[in-house]
Amino acid sequence: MTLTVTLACAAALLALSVVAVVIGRSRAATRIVYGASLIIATVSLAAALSHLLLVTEPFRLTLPLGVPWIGAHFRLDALSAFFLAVVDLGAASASLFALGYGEHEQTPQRVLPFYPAFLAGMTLVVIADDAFTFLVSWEFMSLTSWALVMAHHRVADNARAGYVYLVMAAFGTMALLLAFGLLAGPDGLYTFAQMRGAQPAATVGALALILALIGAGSKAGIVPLHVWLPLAHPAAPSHVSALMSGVMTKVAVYGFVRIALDLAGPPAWWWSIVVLALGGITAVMGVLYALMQHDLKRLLAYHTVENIGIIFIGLGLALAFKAHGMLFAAALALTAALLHVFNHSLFKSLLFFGSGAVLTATGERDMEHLGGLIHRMPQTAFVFLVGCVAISALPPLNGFVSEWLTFQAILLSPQLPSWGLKLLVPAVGALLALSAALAAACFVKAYGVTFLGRPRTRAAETATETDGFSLAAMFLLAGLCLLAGILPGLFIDALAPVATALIGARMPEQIGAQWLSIVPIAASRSSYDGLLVFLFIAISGSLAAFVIHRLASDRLRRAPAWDCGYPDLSPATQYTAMSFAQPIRRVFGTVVFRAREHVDMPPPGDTRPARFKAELSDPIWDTLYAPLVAGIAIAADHLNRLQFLTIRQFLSMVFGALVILLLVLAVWS
Amino acid sequence: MSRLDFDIAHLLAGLLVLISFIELYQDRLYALLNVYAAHALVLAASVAWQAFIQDAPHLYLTAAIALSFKAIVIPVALHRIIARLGIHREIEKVVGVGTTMLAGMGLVALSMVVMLRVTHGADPLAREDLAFALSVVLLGLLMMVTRRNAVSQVVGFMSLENGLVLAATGAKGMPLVVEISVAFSILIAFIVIGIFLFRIRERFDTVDVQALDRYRGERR
Amino acid sequence: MVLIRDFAIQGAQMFLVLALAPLFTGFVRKVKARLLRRQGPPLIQPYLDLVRLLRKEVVLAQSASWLFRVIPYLVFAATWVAASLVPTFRTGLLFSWSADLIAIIALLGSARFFLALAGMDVGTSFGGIGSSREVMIASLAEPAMLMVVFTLALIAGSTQLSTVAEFMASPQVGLRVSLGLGLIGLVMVAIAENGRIPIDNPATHLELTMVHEAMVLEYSGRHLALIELSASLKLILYVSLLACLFAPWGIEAAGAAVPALAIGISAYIGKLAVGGFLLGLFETSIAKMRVFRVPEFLGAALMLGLLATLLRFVSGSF
Amino acid sequence: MSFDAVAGVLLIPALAAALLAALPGYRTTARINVVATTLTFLCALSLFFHRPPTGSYLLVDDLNATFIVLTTFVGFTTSVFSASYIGHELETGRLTPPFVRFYHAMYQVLMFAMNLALVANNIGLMWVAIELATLTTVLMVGLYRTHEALEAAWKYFILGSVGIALALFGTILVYMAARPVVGEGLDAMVWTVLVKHAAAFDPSLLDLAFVFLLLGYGTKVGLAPLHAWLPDAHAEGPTPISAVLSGLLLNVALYALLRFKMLLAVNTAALAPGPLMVTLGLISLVFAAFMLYRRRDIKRMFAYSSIEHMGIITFAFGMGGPLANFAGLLHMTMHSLTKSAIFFAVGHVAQVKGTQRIADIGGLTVTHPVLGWGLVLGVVAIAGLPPLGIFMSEFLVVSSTFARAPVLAIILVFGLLVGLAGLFLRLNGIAFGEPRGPQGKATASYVPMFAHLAIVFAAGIYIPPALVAWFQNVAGLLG
Repeated sequence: MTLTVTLACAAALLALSVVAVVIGRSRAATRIVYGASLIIATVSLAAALSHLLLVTEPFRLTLPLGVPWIGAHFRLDALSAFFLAVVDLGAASASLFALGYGEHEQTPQRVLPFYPAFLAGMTLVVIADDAFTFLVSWEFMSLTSWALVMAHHRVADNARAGYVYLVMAAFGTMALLLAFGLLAGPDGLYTFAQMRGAQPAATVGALALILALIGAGSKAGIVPLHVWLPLAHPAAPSHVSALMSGVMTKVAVYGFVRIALDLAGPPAWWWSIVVLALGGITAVMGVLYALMQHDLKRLLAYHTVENIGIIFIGLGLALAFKAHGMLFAAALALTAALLHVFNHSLFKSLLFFGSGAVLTATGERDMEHLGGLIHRMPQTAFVFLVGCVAISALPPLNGFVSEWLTFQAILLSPQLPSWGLKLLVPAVGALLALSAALAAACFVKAYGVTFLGRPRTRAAETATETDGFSLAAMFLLAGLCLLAGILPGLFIDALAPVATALIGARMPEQIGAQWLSIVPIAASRSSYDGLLVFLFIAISGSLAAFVIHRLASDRLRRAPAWDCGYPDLSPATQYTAMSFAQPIRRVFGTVVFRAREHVDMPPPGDTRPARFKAELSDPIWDTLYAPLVAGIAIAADHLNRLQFLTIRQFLSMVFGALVILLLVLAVWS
Repeated sequence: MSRLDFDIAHLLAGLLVLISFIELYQDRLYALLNVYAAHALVLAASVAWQAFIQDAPHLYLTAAIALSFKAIVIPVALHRIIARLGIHREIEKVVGVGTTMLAGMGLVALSMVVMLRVTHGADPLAREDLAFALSVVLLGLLMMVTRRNAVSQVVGFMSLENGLVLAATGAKGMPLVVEISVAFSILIAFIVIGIFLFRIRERFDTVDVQALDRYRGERR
Repeated sequence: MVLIRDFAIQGAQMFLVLALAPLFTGFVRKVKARLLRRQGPPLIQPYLDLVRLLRKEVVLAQSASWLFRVIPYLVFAATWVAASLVPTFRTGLLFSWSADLIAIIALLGSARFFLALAGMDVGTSFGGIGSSREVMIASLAEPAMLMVVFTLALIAGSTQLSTVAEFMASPQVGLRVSLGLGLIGLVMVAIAENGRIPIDNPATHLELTMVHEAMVLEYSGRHLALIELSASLKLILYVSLLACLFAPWGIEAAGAAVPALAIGISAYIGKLAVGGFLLGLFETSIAKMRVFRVPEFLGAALMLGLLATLLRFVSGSF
Repeated sequence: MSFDAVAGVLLIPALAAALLAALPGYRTTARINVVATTLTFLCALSLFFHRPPTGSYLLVDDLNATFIVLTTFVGFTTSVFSASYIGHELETGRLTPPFVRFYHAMYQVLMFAMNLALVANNIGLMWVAIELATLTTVLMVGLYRTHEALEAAWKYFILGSVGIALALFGTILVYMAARPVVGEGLDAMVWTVLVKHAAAFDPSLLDLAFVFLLLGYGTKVGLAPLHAWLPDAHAEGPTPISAVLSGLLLNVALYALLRFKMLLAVNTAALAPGPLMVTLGLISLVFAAFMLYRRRDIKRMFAYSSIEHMGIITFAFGMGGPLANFAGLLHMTMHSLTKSAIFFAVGHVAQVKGTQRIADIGGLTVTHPVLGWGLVLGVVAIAGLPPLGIFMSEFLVVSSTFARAPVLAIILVFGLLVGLAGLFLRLNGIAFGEPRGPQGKATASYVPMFAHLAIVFAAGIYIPPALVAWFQNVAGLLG
């Protein structure tokens, strides 16, 4: 029973967090907690994989917990198993990383107790099978991650981040609660099985879908509900940031998939319009935000927003195809989305680990204070580069495969009958292409400014390579990125049961295709072979190197940089993150962020330095959240006057209430 | 019961309402106190009459309390307080007498309407009596919210409570009436003592609840 | 037997583009020079340059990292692979299915990604300028390219380059609005991607508006040779892409006999000549534009591509 | 062994009150206080196992048994807390021995009054008991004799008296309604008799009665706009009293309301009390939620949160139906436990920091980890976050309401979110960030606080079936 194993693992994690409370301050605590979490996560991962690959029937289990007359239902089906695998893989690698990284933690007693609980929360969400259990686990996950965000609460920004995060999380949970309330109906059929059986009316299903989009989307970081994400994810310790960005957002995606494709009944075609539009906007906005950042972890967090957008584009397509009964296309789109879920969890964790390594080595998150780290931390630099290539969707790594599949799904959509989609999908495709290109730009910036060039500060100059555990975790993930890039067929086939369960169709068997290439629909239509491309590049590259070194020269001389004859030794003359983004800021930022540049050029003869300042404004916050906050403040101020009345005025309130009620009575009949 | 009994009870109840209006009309504290004494007096009479027609002897006790305590002790005590605290003698109103009167009319009308919806099965005395009692209660409240001085507010509260007693005694055979009236007398005593002992002398030179409320929870 | 033959043809194709690339660059230069009434360098000048550079020792900046030395080979490999997957004189290449059009664009993307990193590596201001402008241009050029690809894919019902080319060669593709839009868009993208006038000027140095040349400023010797070579590979790639998509005449379908092979090759050479001439003509007849006009230029390309795709989505008849 | 349980519940506090009024000395009296409450609690527990017969004055059924056990339990834990709290107050000299004696006596009187109100079968007796409880708390609130305390007490007193008056009028009206059917005399005030014949009562009289009762007892419940006394009374009184007020007295008043609601529910011709309660509940919820934002006094802030939760509970009972009633009962229980736990924590915090001003309290989790995290846990619970008990009740209320009346559910959710944001806005400063204020050691008894929180935590995950059956039965009674 894989499900029992999973539950046991969750229980073990909870117990572990209790233990952590006790031993939190002791020296060995870090090793114990993270080591134990690593073991448990690995076991759970094994269980999940075995279920995904071997078991066909879902396992069910009911415990006498939660709402008394319902009990706590758990269920492990293909979808849960897949996401469970994602969660556990992330958890395992994060624990491995933290074995080294956690040693640098200043206040371990604020991290250790919540870390295993956080893992347990995510595990329970994906196996929950009734509304109450789901929501409890969901909010428990938010709560523990909130505590982890507040671990370094003395930094004022972190406190604010935690606050925004918690409020948004509660908002999302309420939205989901309403969605479930809708699906459960007045007589409270709270188990998912009952909801599936209920076959809700189209309008009910649609409303539930919207609410689910709000609820799950706010946790996943759908624009415009993403505002908490770039605040909270960087604030947490890096291995937690990795989990939040790489895994927790995926759990949110799971929540959406579960409701939209499983519980909400047969979809109507126009549901997908909302999802697609939001997905496209999210993708582009996310990467544009990311490009404007110079805080490494915040850049990564914003980039998560972009990838969530890509995933939701895939899901939207799946909904659209399913609504029109194009099951194979739906299976393709869903598989693309899920594959991207997996890929993103890999390289986003990897990148956050890298940023964590940089953080411990230099104490800096701000790219403007880094640079040249490739000399000081070669291995970290290498794996980080792998992560950058993967997330930029460049072959032959894994990021490209899932985006390629998404493109293939988009190319199938002209056959959709409904006009709304006919017009929307190409635009979404353009947005997707745009975001892909911008992502590459973004990571050229991130990598170039952080690791390349010359060190900009003493801290960057004196950085040292990070510890073995961290490197092991990062190399593990980098290896998986490559594997998933050159042998995507394996992973696509592994996803087949999920598609079959949710859509009723699956992508064609990939493992049989010649040369291990992937063929989504038909070989004549489109195919891609990561392995061959990888081999070609490797061979031709090394061939060129070999030939040149043999037949031509292999001499090499070190000299100062030429730089058109004006070499300047000061590292300040390098391009910074801000200046690197300047062209793109001019092209897109002026529209999206109302970016303004102020140049203060001293007149000739004046010796004061010239100053350049670029101002950005966050459109989402300004248009949506600022008014809301202001409104609440105003309301609070006005109502607050009621605290300062005289007794007589309070009495008149009572009196007024009495008279009103009597009037109601008088006019009742 | 005979027609006469009913009429007399009715008359007394009506009289109470009338006196409540007169209270609303006052703008001198002493005068207000006298009027209130009259109010209590009429209440005592009405209670006694009820005791007589319901031949419920224990109600005489209530009547006695009303007579002695409310009609005599309290007004005298308040007279003394006003004298001792040197409260200046006119009543500070929130809204003018005219408006208050109109509001009072409205309230009486309201209570009538509400009461007349009661099915005629309930005996008429109960209904009319209740209607009057309700109006007295509402007028008392009205007085509390439209007058600024603590004293006049206390008077308002006491006439409200008279209305309650009227209702209670009007309810035929209601148990615990005496206890309730006693309890209320104690309550009122507390309030009066509170007015007196509230270290108000030490802090403020007027028994103005507003001044008392300068501290309202959180200073701004 | 067939397999070996296909292998041979695939190999021939690979080395053909590799061999023709510098020649084509030289040809374009020659055309431009002639149009300017100059004698111009001999056609084989690029080969001579390459040999010279390969012989020279590499002068490496002190702050350069190992990545800086690896990148030229990566860039060359990626570009070469991409180029070798574009049908030149014959469709249905052996490995054409290993990467479709989208993958080819992504391969060029990887090459650019690494080149931009190289620009950042030494930590000079020029490299920075080059990289940041390059990625800005790419961030618009790539989507435009993908839109054009969408159009073609929707017309041919495939993103498989050989299939598309065969379909284009087949009579059933008539004159289509979307096709025209796609052609214009693709040409604009090609100009931008190869850093030709009016986007960039491959012939100049030390000009603050330059992009590509600024990125590779710190390269020397064999590294520079590889960069140059991959640049010309990229150019020929785009020309042959345009050729096989929009002028598929004479391109030989899979499994034809040897004479057809000859026809195919000569046709291909011819197309290259025409393409090179047109490019030179265009470059001489237009002035370079300011960097921040480039987004508008590419934005237009993107819009064309999107329009074409939309038309295809709305109905198959466009 | 038939009637002694109820007798115990009533007599033990009464006797203890007399005793404590007589005895000097803090230690002994504090101990006696604890012992008395313990015994009372045990008696209350025995009510689960056998019921005394219903008299014309006293009554024990499932409904009030639940309340009695809850009341006596919180009374017990609070007495434990108050022992350490009052000790500290004596040391700092905020209280003098005579006042402590008075305090302990009053504490027991309050217990007595609340238990009486709960077991009363006679609506008149119930009224008297609640009045007694009110007056006692008035005196307790004024205990510190500071200007502010006296003000709060005075405000409480005046508003409370008016409430009492209104409630009495309502009671009289009920009698009037009952008399024609039941006949004159005591029976017409005995609740069990009333509920039996309520169907035959004059509906319009009942309506009128309910309006007055709603406003009268609603004042005690602290429903907006009748709430004015509540925040100040909580803020200025001794913290144990704040805990008892929030945890118990509000419940007792609500219990009275429920009794009369059941009365009206029987009579089909009368207006449904539901809508009125729902309206008042929502008003209180939203109003209190917004009031949280501008609070500067930590105890007053949690007082407003009590108003908020009373609003939710009233709303739930107003909605009616098995689910909502169950949720209401659960929420009431959980809120009593949580809120008193929070006040325990806040009491110690205020003593350690020597102030109740939020601005002067900061970084508790750094300086006083146990206290700080306890407070955080309490706020998490009160904000309705899982896995603590209040989440379950909120889950049931919201989800069941949304299916029946979406608009109401939206308002409810809105209020909940605004309230949550307000609470955590303050908590951020109190529990986290740079430490502020004095950082001396806390001489605190954490047992009551964590006992409550443990129960709440457990209830959020697992409720014993017996209790569930019990609650469901009561929910059925409430209709």
